[in-house]
Amino acid sequence: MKKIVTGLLVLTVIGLFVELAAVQAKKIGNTQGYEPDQPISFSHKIHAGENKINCRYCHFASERGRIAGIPPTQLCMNCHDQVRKDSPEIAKLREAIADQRPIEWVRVHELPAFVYFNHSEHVRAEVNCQECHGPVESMTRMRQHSSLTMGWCLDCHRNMGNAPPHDIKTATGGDCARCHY
Amino acid sequence: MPLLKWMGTMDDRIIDAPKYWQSIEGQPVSDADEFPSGFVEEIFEVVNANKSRREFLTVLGFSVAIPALTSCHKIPVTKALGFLNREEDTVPGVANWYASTCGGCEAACGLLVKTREGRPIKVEGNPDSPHSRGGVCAVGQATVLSLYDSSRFIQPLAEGQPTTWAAIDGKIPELLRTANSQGKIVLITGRVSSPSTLAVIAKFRAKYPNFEHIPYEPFSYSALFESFEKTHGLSAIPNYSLSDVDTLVSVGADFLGSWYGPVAFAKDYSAQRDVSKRKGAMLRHVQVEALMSVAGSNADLRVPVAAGDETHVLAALVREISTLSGRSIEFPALQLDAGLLTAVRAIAADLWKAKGKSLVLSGSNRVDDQMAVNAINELLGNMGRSVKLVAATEFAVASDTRFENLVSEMVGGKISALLSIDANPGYAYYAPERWKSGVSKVPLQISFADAPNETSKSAHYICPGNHFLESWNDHALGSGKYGLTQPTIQPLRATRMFQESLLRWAGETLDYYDFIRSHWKAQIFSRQRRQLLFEGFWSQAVHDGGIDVVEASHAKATFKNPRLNFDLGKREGLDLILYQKTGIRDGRHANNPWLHELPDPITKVTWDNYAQLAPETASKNGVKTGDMISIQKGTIHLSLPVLVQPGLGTNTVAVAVGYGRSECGKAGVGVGKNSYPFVAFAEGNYQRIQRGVQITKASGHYELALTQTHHVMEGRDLVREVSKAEALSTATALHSTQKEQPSMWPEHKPGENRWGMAIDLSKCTGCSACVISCQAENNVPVVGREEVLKRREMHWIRLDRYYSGNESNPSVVHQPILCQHCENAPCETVCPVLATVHSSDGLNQQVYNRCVGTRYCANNCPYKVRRFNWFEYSQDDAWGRMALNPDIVVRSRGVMEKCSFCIQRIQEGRLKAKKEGRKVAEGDFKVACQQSCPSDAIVFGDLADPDSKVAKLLEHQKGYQLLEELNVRPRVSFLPKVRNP
Amino acid sequence: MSHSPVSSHRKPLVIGDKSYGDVTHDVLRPIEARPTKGWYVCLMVAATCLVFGVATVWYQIATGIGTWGLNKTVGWAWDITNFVFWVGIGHAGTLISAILLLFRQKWRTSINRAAEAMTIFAVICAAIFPVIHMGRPWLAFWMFPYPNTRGPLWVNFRSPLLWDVFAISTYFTISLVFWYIGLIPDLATMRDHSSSAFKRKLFGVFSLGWNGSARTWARYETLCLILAGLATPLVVSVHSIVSMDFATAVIPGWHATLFPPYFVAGAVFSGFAMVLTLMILTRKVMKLDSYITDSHLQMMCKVLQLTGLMVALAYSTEFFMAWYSGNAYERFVFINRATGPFAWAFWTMVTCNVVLPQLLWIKRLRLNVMFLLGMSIIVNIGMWFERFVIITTSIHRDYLPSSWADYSPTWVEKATFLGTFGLFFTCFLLFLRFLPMIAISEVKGVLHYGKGLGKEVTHG
Amino acid sequence: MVRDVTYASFSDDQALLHAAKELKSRGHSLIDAYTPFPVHGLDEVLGESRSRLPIVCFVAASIGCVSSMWFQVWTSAQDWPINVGGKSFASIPAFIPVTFEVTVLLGGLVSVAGFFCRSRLYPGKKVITPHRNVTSDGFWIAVEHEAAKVDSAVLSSTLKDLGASHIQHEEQEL
Repeated sequence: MKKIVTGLLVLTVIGLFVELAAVQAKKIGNTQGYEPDQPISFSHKIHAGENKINCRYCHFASERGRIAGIPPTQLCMNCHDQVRKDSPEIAKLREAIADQRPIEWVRVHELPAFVYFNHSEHVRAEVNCQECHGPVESMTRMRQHSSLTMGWCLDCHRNMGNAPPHDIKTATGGDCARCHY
Repeated sequence: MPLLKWMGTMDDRIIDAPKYWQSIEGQPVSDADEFPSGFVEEIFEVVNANKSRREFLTVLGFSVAIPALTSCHKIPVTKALGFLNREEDTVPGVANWYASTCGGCEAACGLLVKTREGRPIKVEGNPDSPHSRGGVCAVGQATVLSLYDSSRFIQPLAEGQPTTWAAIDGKIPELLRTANSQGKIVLITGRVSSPSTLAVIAKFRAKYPNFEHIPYEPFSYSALFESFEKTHGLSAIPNYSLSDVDTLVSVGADFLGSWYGPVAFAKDYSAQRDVSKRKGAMLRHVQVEALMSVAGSNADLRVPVAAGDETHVLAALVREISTLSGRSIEFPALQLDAGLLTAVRAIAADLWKAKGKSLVLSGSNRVDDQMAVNAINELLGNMGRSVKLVAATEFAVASDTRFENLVSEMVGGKISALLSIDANPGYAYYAPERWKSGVSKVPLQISFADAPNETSKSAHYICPGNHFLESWNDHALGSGKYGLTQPTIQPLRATRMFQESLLRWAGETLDYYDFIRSHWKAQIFSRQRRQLLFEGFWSQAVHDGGIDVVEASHAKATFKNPRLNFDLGKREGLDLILYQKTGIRDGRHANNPWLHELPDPITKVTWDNYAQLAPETASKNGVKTGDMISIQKGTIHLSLPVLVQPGLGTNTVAVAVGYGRSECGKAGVGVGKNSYPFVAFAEGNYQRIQRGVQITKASGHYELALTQTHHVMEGRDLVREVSKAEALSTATALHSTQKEQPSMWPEHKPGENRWGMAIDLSKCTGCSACVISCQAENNVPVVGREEVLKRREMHWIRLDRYYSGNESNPSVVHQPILCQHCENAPCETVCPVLATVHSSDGLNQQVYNRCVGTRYCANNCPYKVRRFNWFEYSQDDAWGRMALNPDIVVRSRGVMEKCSFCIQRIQEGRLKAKKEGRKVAEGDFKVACQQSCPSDAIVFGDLADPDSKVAKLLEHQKGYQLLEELNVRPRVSFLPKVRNP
Repeated sequence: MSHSPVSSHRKPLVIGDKSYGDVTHDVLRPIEARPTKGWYVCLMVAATCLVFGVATVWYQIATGIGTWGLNKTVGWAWDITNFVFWVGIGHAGTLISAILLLFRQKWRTSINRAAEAMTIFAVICAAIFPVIHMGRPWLAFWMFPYPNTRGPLWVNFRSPLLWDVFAISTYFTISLVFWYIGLIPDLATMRDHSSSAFKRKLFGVFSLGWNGSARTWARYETLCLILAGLATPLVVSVHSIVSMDFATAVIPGWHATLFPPYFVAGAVFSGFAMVLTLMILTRKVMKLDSYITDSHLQMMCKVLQLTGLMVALAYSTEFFMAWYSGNAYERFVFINRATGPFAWAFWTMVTCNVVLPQLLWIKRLRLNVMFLLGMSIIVNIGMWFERFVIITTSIHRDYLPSSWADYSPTWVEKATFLGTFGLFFTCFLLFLRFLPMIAISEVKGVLHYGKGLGKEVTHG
Repeated sequence: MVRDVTYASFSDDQALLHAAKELKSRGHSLIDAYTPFPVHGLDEVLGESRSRLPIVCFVAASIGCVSSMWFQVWTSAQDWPINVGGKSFASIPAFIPVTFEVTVLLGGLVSVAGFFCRSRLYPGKKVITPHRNVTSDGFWIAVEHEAAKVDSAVLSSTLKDLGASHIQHEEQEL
């Protein structure tokens, strides 16, 4: 009896240790699920979801450059000159433009600087925004959907195979210097 | 610093520097004080300013990192700022290119300026530029750093007190009017080759008639320019072209290093020496010189002479040529020993053979010497062919005599106002005391210098000008060719082009930009046919960085026999020669750390100037490298460390100018010693060669920071040389000795590309442009003299320079060494953490963020190209950081780095091709060293593509790989050095 | 029973007419008595060095590896030299307890405990260097293949440096286990012998309830044989692998197939020298002359001479091969070794390792303990220089003359090395103080060796 | 159930060994002997069978060998093949050193563990000895005294004759 108890005890300790090493340790520095408050309570749910505005209407840079880009404040006004002029949130926009001050959004998705990631190639390869950013159209507040770890990148780049338009293997060849330089 | 603190933040350390600029929205700044003072104010200053498309601070997002507790992990909150308004042609993370013209020196090479998020981060040669044709020198490459020089003036100063332009413009015209009535107003500039600027000056003169414009170059060509008036009766500047030259003789002119326009020369030179194209007609280069110069190191025949004898060699040469041509030229008896005389005879014979297809140059600043050269070129029929004369109407060139008179006028109190720009006599004038006393008598001094210097120190008003990357300007390049400088960034500080200031003070309302346009409309537009409307013409010019109008008819030159004087007085003591180093030149770049750390192409010394002595002279005086000697000429003396330089003219001591600055930013002050005091005003010009100099061994020893301390190849097969004959014969000489060596491992299957490089050793002149280009492109840090002394310089590409033959006149080879990207890379096998591995397209990748820093790879690298971050080298000031390339991570301490074959450019090219749905092809990109090489010695491309330039090159004239017996299979091949004896 | 005559050809391993009880008492005396003044002085000195060393390492890690004198050409010098030096010293212990056990060399019994302790401490000192020599030592754990979120990205099993990681940690673990197994019976002895309740408890825990049961003894001896059998090839493998750090490189002077045996011989050489030093000192300090006898020293001398000659042979072979290979780079390296900027180091090495040890042939000198002490220290100096010469003189002038550079250590490197000596001796002194430095049970086993059956059976 | 154990101590190993043999020949069942150092021959007398530790070691070592080689090949050729210095993904020769080390490590550790288990040695185990001096200079033997067969006085006398210096009886829980 006593032996069994001690045995079990030892096993649980080992189990916990493994869990700690293999599972918890991986979570360090991983910001998955990060969902900060924003200076303006902008809702992707309303814009992308209900009003079906194409992501690339605002994040136009994603087609041409590395960075999808925070839309210029003026761009908001394209619609909000007319739409819901009187909302306090829109007022914030107008103030910002009035005193020529960019809005200080809180950054949600952030890769370390030693990683080179280019939106435009992924957009060209017809990777849907949702594949990485998750169901943005259902997010009232922006949330980091994926872990954005190296392993997470490779999961796609290894498993999606060579089928066009993805053409993954040739896209990286698993070469470090495709992202790290 | 507490260990744990940065252990916790070790990743930030690798990323924080580039994070600064890596993306448009997120710019975490670890603490606010990383901004220079007044930075934030400027943001809004510019935000409120008008929206020019190259405004940078509105485009650029700023933010402050606020540590906050989010979910269960501490992660810093970083703010993300978008544009307020979208700048139509600025896409975050995508580079914009603007054509412009280099302001690094008078050569005015064409540039393409790469800007990211509105920030110039790199300059490249503009292939369309008529003279530089895509090349840029080391200095040009480095100018982008001086743009962000933190020591530059932030705003105008009145009597040392910060003030506004409005105040300045209110006050100065007043003062100028009084000055105009009390005495002469003088504007000293560098050489001016800008028609519009001259027009501005004319406007200014119209307003203040009692005015004189005196161009001043401390290292002037005034004898060269004056000589044409004497021999050809017109004030003109020469345009040289080697495009049809078979024999080139240079007497002390370092035309590949610093003389006149090195880049343009290098372009022609390498083309003319390309044996595969020119076959038997490969250019033969003879250099007679005292200094071991870059040009000299490439010569097929190099005759070292005492500095003073350069003149006598010219004398002998002109005599020989004149006798050969049967036209007699008067001059006194020769003072030349028999040995040299025979050498000169041979040279003369060669020249005569190549009548009309030759060129003779001289670096001398004696009018008679340059007249002799003109005579020789005339008699050889080179005038109008390899030497074209351009009427100096659109130029204002320095005249030493005029400047000398100015100083005496100043001393005489006749000068009421002194305006200075691009000229720094306060430092470079040979008699500082005299200058001081002169200056003290000038009641009004205005300096337009953009950064403090010795002349601006005494100025009452400082009206800082722009860096050329912030400026509009134009350049006359001669024979109907014009270059344009356009701003690539909004002025970073409250500065303004000096032309602008002059216009204001002259009561003009036009700003300089409109002024240039109007000037072009009037003067240049009319001289072309291509464009009907000025707007089209102008935007074409701006887009191309210049314009080419109808060939202005060449100045009529009628040669009249000169009477020459070659008497330098009798030889006594040593000869002293002052010269310009490739990087620092005449001293104007003394605050540029890149150029200070650039190893001299010949001596390989960084961060210093020194006294060069020939081995023979050194042993005669019982000194060796590092000993201090005191150099004395009359009352002037200077103590410098000795550098024993093989091949230096005997009985000669050579000292570089441009060092020992007392007023400039922190990088330059107190580096080396000022040798300008040895300049003497004689025969109407500033003489840089002196006779009768004494040297005495002084006490003490000084370590010079050399990047190469062993100078011979130890009989190893590193640089292969062949003669022209061998090169032409299909003999095996050129063919690679490499046989497929056995390997215990099966080959890996090659990827779709096989990147490779070919370096033509007979084209590489050692000019070192690639070194700085690479440094700028890849964020290679500067480590400083102390670290270089410890042999820790970081350059990814270096130039190995080896001597062979006897040390009194060795033959020299330059060998660019970068990572050889071996297919069987020894460095990869030994890295325990897979931080350096091979890519599918054959690159030897170094993954900085994986590196733990065992240095095993560097030990096991046969080429020693790997560089280690011994300390945190990347902590340069916030301004310096703006020069960083956002596509390249800044390496943290404890990490190995090395040449990546400009992977970021390969990626860019690949992306371009991909978006166009094709495979990456030749010309999609060029690597940095290849792009900037003025002599096209470096060819990079895809070896898997049989049509690529590099593949062809290696197929036709078989190259060899360095240390191929090790079977590491380098991807870099060398084409042997071809000599033309 | 009658006395059998003392055998003429076998020297007794323990001098004097000791009973089993005496052995227990003699060995435990230094532990149970108050430590001598000499011991305190030594500990003070050692501890000071240790603290100094720790401070230096801290400074070095906080400021950067640039505080060392290394450069772009010489990437390793003192760091790896010290590493190899300490690993080398760490070889004697296991060698004595394993190989000599297999060869049934009874004389090992009274020195193996201390030698093993020395091994463990030396390996600890050695292990420090591969870690602190990194540019980013705080990432040292990347050397181990553990599951991670990077793909996962494993490690490079082709890198000799990684082999080192495995070799050193295995060697350390096995040595430690071996040592502890050997200690168990003696811990039991201490448990039963000590008067203080606390110690009885403490040693009780560590002796795992050992009761000297004959059945356990039987298995115990099998286990020891097994461990010895494993440790023997291990010892050889460890220094072979260390040598491969160089042997597998392309650098002339490193790239030599001779290295593995050469390094192993060198390791044993230096290891025994260190054992000799320690034994001569401790038997004085701890008054254990009758257990660590002159004949023990003589035995060690023989090993020293033998391995010394092997090393000398290796030196000459290296030069012969350099000449015979006809490889210009290889030849240059060896000419440079003997005549270049580091010639002084090379000749120090030759003098200490080849020339002076020949004096051991002279019996009179060999019997002089003070001479032996000096000689053992000289050999260790020589062996340190051997590693320095191999590492530094090879890389400082390799293939491209343009990159040739010199090297000189900074105070940081020197202080770090001193620090490891501090660590080593601190550990060793504490060991002498708190654990039986002689394997009591083993000595009892050979108490009558060379004396016939010693005492008569007395009836009580 | 309890058993009756008689302990006897002897002056040295030889005496103990002699006595043990005698007792065995006289049909006494020997439980164990306790000595400060291994006495050769005792184990046979006590009927201790040859230890199977070598087998344990061999098995463990083999596992270490195979698994480590497999792991190296799997990580470098299967899971993420990376071209390192132009060598094959599975560069077997380069994997030998690590394989060897792991083999030795596992072999060693498992044998030790095996030894502890078989000999029931663990921290905090209660020590069962006739006397403290077994770890110093006591040589004891433990004989099972079956009252049915021999009377204790007889056993004691035989032990005395064999040279036992001390004799003590004890009842032992089983």
